[in-house]
Amino acid sequence: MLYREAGQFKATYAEDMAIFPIRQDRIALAVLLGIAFIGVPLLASFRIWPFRTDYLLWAILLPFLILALAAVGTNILVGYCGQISLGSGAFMAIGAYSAYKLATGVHIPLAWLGFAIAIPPLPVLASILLGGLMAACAGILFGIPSLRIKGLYLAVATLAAQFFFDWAFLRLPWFTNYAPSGSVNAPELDFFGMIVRTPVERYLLCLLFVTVMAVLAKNLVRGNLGRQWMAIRDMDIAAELIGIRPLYAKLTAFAVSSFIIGVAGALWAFVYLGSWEPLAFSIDRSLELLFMVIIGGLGSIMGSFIGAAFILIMPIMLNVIPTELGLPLSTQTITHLQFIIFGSLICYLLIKEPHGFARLISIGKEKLRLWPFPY
Amino acid sequence: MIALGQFLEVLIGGLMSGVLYSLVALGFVLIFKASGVFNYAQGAMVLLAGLALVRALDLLVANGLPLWVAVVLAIGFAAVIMAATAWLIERFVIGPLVNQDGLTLFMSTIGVTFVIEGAAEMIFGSDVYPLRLFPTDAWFLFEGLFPGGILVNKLDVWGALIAGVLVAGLAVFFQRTKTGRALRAVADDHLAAHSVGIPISWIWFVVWLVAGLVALVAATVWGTKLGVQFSITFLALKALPVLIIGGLTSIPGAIVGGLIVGAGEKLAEVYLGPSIGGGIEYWFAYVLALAVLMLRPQGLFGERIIERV
Amino acid sequence: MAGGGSYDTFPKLLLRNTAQFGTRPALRHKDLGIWQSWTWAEVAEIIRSYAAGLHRLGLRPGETIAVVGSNRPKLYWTMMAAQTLRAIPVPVYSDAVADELAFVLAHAEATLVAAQDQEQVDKVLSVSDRLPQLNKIVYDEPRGLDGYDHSRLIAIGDIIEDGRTALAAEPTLGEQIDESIRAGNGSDIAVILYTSGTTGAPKGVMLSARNCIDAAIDTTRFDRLTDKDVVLAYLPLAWAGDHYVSYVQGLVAGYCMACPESSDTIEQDRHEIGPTFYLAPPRIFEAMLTRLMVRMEDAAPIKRRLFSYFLDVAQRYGEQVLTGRPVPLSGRLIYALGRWLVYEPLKNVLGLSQVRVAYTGGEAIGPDLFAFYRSIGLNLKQLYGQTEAFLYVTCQPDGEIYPDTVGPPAPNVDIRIAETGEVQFRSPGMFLGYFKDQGKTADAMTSDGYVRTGDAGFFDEKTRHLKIIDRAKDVGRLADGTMFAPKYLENKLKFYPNIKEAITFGDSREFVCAMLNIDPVAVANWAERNNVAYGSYQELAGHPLVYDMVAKDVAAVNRSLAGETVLAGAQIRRFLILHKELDADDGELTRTQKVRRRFIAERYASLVTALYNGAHDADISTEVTFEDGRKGTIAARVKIRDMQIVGPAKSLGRAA
Amino acid sequence: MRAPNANEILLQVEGVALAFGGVRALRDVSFNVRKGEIRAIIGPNGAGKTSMLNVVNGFYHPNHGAITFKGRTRAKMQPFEAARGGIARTFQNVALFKGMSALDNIMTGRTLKVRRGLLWQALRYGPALAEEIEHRRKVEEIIDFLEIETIRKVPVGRLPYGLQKRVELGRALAMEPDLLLLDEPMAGMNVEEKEDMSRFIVDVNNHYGTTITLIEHDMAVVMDLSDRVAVLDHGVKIADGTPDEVKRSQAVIDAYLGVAH
Amino acid sequence: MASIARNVLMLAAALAAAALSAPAAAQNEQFIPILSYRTGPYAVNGAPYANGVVDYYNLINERDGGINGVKILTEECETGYATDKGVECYERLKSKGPTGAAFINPLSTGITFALTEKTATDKIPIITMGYGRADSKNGAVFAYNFPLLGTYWSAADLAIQQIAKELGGFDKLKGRKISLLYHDSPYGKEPIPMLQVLAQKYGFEFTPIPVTHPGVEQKSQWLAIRQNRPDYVLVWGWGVMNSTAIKEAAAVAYPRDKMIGVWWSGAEPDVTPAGDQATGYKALMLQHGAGKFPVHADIEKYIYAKGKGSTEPGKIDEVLYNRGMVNAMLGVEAIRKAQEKFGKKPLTGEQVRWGLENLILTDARIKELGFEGMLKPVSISCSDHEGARYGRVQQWNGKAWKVISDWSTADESLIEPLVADVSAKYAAEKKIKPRDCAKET
Repeated sequence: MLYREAGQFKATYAEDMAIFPIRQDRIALAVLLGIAFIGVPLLASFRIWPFRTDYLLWAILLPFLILALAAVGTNILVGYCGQISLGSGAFMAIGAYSAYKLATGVHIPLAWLGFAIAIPPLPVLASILLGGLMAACAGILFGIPSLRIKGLYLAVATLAAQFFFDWAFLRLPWFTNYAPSGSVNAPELDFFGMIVRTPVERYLLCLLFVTVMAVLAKNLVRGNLGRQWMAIRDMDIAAELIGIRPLYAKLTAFAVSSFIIGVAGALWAFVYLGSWEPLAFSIDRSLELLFMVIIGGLGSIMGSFIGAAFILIMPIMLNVIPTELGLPLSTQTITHLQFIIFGSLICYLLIKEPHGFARLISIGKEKLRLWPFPY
Repeated sequence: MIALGQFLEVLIGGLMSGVLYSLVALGFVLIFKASGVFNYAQGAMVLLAGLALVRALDLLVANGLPLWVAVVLAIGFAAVIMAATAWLIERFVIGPLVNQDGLTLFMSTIGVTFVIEGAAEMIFGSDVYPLRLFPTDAWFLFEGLFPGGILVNKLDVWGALIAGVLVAGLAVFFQRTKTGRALRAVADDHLAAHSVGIPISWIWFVVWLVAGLVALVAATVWGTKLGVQFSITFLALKALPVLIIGGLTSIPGAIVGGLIVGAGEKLAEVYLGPSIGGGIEYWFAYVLALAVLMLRPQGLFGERIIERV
Repeated sequence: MAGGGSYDTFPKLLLRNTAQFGTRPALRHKDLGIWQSWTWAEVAEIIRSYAAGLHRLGLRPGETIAVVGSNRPKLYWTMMAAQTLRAIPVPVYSDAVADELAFVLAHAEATLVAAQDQEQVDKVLSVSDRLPQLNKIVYDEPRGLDGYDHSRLIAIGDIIEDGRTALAAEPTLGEQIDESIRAGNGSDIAVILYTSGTTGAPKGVMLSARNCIDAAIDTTRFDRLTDKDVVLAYLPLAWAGDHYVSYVQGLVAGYCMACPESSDTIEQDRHEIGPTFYLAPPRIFEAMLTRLMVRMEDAAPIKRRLFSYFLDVAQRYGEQVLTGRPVPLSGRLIYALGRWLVYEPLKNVLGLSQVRVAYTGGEAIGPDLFAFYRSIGLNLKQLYGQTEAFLYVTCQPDGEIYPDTVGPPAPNVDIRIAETGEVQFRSPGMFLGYFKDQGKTADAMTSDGYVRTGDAGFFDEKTRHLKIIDRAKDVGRLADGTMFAPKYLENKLKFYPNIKEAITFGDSREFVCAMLNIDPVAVANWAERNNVAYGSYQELAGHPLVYDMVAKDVAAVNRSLAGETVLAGAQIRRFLILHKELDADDGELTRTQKVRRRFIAERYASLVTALYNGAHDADISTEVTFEDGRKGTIAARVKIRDMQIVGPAKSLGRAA
Repeated sequence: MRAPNANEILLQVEGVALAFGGVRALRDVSFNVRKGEIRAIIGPNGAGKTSMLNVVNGFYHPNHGAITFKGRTRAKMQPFEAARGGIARTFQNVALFKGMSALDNIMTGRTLKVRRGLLWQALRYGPALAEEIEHRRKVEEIIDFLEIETIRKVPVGRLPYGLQKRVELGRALAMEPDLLLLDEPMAGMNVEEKEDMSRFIVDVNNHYGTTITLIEHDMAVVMDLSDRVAVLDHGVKIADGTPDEVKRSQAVIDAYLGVAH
Repeated sequence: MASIARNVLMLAAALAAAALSAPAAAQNEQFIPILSYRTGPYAVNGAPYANGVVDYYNLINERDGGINGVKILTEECETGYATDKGVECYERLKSKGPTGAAFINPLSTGITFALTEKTATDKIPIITMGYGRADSKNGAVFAYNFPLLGTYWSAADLAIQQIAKELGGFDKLKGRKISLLYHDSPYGKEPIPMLQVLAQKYGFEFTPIPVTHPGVEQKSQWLAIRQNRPDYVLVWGWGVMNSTAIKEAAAVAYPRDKMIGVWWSGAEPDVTPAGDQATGYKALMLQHGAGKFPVHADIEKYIYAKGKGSTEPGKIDEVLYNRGMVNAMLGVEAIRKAQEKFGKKPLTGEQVRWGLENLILTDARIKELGFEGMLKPVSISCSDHEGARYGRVQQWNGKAWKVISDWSTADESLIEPLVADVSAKYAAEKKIKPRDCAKET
């Protein structure tokens, strides 16, 4: 109904391979980016309706952006490359703690070699990205078992990474600069002289990170590497026979996915929480990311965003609505109700469309393009 | 020199606690073996069974029934609850998702976990309810030989016994009985089983019911150990490595896996832990599982995965 | 808007376009997944090299070069290059059978043939023994031609390359080409189009450059066509319609011609390119409507109810909105909603949403079909034309559109009605005569230089528009004198989706009978939905339930005829459904799918007699040619169904 | 360009034996394939034909015997090394990537030819985009060659069997192989589809000059297409030569008509 | 179709009415958010505490008609003891009501760390009675943090004093082995620095033993304890960890009377699951213990008699219920104090902060409020946001808690240097300029 594709022909391959070949989709994207980059900051700075309090920014938009980024990273590994991983929480933690160490100066006393490596505190941006890199290295390390182990067995193998790093950041005080209580504070967010402090600035920072990395991820996934991942996912024997090296494909998937998750972890700690402890990156975080990817739609970057929105906002909605309506329910029953409704929604969605929201939307879009015809 | 007594005690303590984990792991294996579904909700089912049992027990005892009658009735009541849950799950979740891939089914069981946790606590209350079904004090063996004797907790022994009986029962059930064979057929290829005339939905109902009963048994033991409360759901995480080492598809594997994990964990914690910061028990089981998987990608007793072109 | 004046030949027009619209796209072709495009400047350079190459191959002015194949850029360039050398391109139908091809090539004495691909090359080689004067065959797609002997077979790409190097090497060749362009004048024969007349062998219509260009200038100005427009070239190359709209008007107006990827991706390519000017014979509009209705049958009930509701709205207000006549506010709002919900998406899916002007011609169009397209906002107009008039004789202007007329005379066209009721015209685009066939030319012309169309018609008093009734020779009289116009009846029958083709008999008979062809797509879909089992087309055609359904349609036609004083008497008394589809390969239809009435009358004589002797069924066995050319026979027993006559059968139709 | 030059041997299989536990799939099989030739391997079901291809392709490692391909002898070869060496393959029961469209499936065939690294592909700008377009163009030629333009953007899972076979052939061609192994390309096809597939195989051999090794049951096709035929039965080569020689050999007739061994 | 339309209209009307009614009535009300957890692994301890807080606020509204006429408006938000849910609840409730939240009581050290920086910028005081950042006692650096009545460092000192008393003098501590079984999170790790200082000072061997969240599995820790044979085991647990610790101690037959829990590991839900095995277990008291006091009479009269109680009448004398009431009372008194200066109207967080910093409760005032016997006088000042650091010890005799020690106070001389050092480091890191307490009124 909304699509008027007649006359939109493709004169070059670049046009044909564009992310959004149809003009109506490009217009929708432009509107969305306009709202995100200009609309929200304007509304927030003038305290207009939805942003009267910065609750919407702090408690919904900021975590949504960061978790969406992490979901994109998870989707690359689970959705595109077919390697189920329950270790995303740990990779976020590695991103956060290595960024923290890099931002506050690293000092490795190699006593038996007689000297110590000392890296001065790096600027925040560098430490976030290097944090991501460290997560990528850990990803590669824990990606090696994926060459022999497949399916749900691999999921439990990645759990080893999750619990190991949970334990490491809890027990080895070196990571937390020997802070007495084990909880660490984020360094000052100084980006080339600009200090990011207010919720709107934090929101824009995250939005920038998410947009850039989502585009890079989308390019990777459309390109040759993305096809290799999907080949490994669909039928790895056939992939091997046409010249794809399973080692290279799987480990790049682990590396890229962990890098994105690592950066998301650093942002989660520095920008959203401010001060955190390992419990913030526990097994529940890994499971949450896996839910987002499956509900959102495996193998779809857009799906990751929708999944993140659903898993993050649904519980809050289920909490806020009863209190807003003033229903006489105790918080206890509300929370229980929230569990029940959330669980049954997940089951209902999976039955309705096992491939998640992304598939639902693409079917809807197809119907609109063919409107009023059924096929 | 490490005191032999201490070593034996830690070993026995480890083996016993490992067996208790395998009680939970059995539920996982059962459902995976019969329907290829990795049931994350097993932990929540243990909680549900425990809550149903303990609240019924308290109610009955409060009304003055003799203990033994109350226990039997409570167990009956809990079993009925588990049967109803099994029916609901099969009817509304597993049934409609019949030929979806493993990951979607795994995800749906996570949805079920949320529902069970919410419903259980809403109906039966979210407090701590002590459960006293087994003696919880300990024996001290060979006090003569070793200083302070080797401590063996009675509850663990009871747990081990029950686990043994359960495994034997299930093994017989799977091998000998008609429904057992049908279960194995459905596990291999439910389409073929369907074509042979095996009523798929009834079979899956039976599977989830048996898994529910196993959860009830686990609840009796773990309820006594910890008191029936929300934290029981964390057992699922502890049972995963047991499952993996034993292999997702083998019943005896669950027990062997439990023993290895239990002993390994405790010995590592007591001897290796203090030197590198303690609390390594948390991840040691998983690293152990990872090592086993590297040797044999489908667990010690799991079926080999063969791929043909 | 490009004027005529000194540009009196196509090569000169090409030079003008290069000057005026050098960078605008002249031609697009969907190939290798994307639309390759060439600007006017690039086309001019290619034509220049191609002409040089052809010249070196020995193509001399006045010689003819045949062009066989579907709408491919290289074939259009062949025509332009030939005209540059003042040679005469002769396009031939690509689906012509070998014998037809042989006749045309021999008749046109073609020295060169441009074939599209291996299939066409094989066809030409198979008849090359009957073509003494043919010396070279050039081809576009090299696929599969590796193994052939390349003495007489050259790739067009190589010729262009050879021409380009030659032009670079010898400046004199360049001057020869320019000289030949300058030498060209309006009176040269620009193209010979072989009509596939319904009777007898095809005739070569000679059209002069000046006639073509003057006619095209009038029509481009008439419809305000500019270089911004786009046309999809999908109709057969040899048909006057395609040559006029895609090639000649393209050169005159300077707009872009788009060639589809292959013949079976036309609908998808039209959807992609979104043409602004569109010409199609009624048969294509009919097929489009049938498929559209069949697809909607399978849509969800809500969508179906919505669709039919808004179609009714369109029927009420569509026409007035399109022609700007006053419409009540509520009607305008509902129509606007309909446009957003149904009409625009409908046109969008059909690829017609950017069409500014659409024409239908070549055959009479059912009034309901015509009304339908206009009601959804497609500016569809009727035109009446012939190859001999290089298409336009009459065309409806934007303001005055009536379903049953073909419009006033086109600009600078003088039309008169002979006493026999036959329409005669003189127009700028009229043909010079039939190639090598003075006799036929004389027959087709009147003594005072008018062309005889062979169609009967009259001018409507109110609208001053020409109304075509039927082929002059087919308009007959029933035994009791009432007028019997077979075409008119057949169009009414064909409008119903289930009836694909109809032939009516009644000339000098007591009553009218009809032989019908069911539409396989629509009826098969109906059968599937009502789970009617059938093995083959023949079984479906003979099925009693199908007969009942078709009978309902025939009854409806009879009711509408009863309302028309002139033709009330000619209602259909008895009809039968043919056991096989009428097919051009069996000679029953012309290449543009027009019914060859006399041929069918002879072939199915036994059925016609059965219709008139009151029999209830008749046996028939006919010879059929299969796809790969093998011949076979089909025998069947065909049932006949009687109908009642409706209303005050007081027939007035004495005289015209 | 069609006549295979007799001397140059592209692939030499020397005394290959392969056994799975007790089952001896191949027993001491030797044959060669000349450059530019259409070489057929035929034999009743279970004769070891597919296993032979798997050995050449590096999917199975033979117990003993060696394979020389383009002059290099390798006992143990990884599948992706074979692919990099220029061996492409289609499968008996179609092994396409169900999650991708036909175009993407064929594009994966180009994976060995892609030069740009991970970072460049992420940027997808300038040289990286140019390379992607160049690969897309090559794939479009193959799509045009196999006449599957209309199903370019359709997920392969939805395609009919015949078209899936064609997409798989397209993927193999996208690797621009020197040796193309076809495992029963015409299994389960109707007459018209078989004609198309034969035409494609001949055109591939003529147009691209690719050497083809063909496994096929349809005798008419084998005899019509191939230059030389090797016949396997129960893991043993019982005949080798031109189609006519093989047709006449008694051993082959026995194997097919089932004379008791 | 008509019926569905009618229902939709009715629902919309109800929704609009509810949305409109809420803010209007709240004009003259002081909004106090309640962050609590009644589900999840820590519900067993969280729920009774929250009931105490809710009942006390109702009491103020029912008995006194609010604080000097300003009624208290509350809204509860479920955090489940998770840091990110805690932050989300804080953000949602911090600006509700006419003047926003009076103060925040997160009841979780993890959430306290996350909110410390935010509350400073939003100018809303964060009360962490008996928990939170031990160094936040120094009001100069932590203007908005108020660890009233005791921090973990005070608790550690009180525990060691109790052990010394049982052993007969500080000198007896030398050479003894004291282990700390702690919940592996900021809450559990907070006392370690203090215990290390004490271990150095008194020469006893101190071994910390971590238990990972949620603390269901402690067999290996207790097997190590059985080998190590420490003289005393301090228990710093929360939620299921406490009851499991006692059960595992019984399993390895470690004497329960040699176990001393911090005031968060000494409530009924921690001991009841172990039944009679818990007899002899001791725990510190944050000044008050279990049992009924005069204020309970008002609770029963004004609340439970009218059926407005949030739990069963039998449970209002539990330790955590009482602590909830004490926390609520301190908050209310701080607001009353602030009203003296800023007027009897809903006050902003900043004004309540002043009230908190100048809160002084004499014995007479405590008696007046009905809390005598539960609390000793409290006086908060700019430099000392703890106000008092008294403590007692109670022992579980199988059925109830018995107070077994008299009042003792933590030794400031040891705590002060540590507070100064750690708070200075925080100020440097966060670039906060410590306030000069002397100058301020």
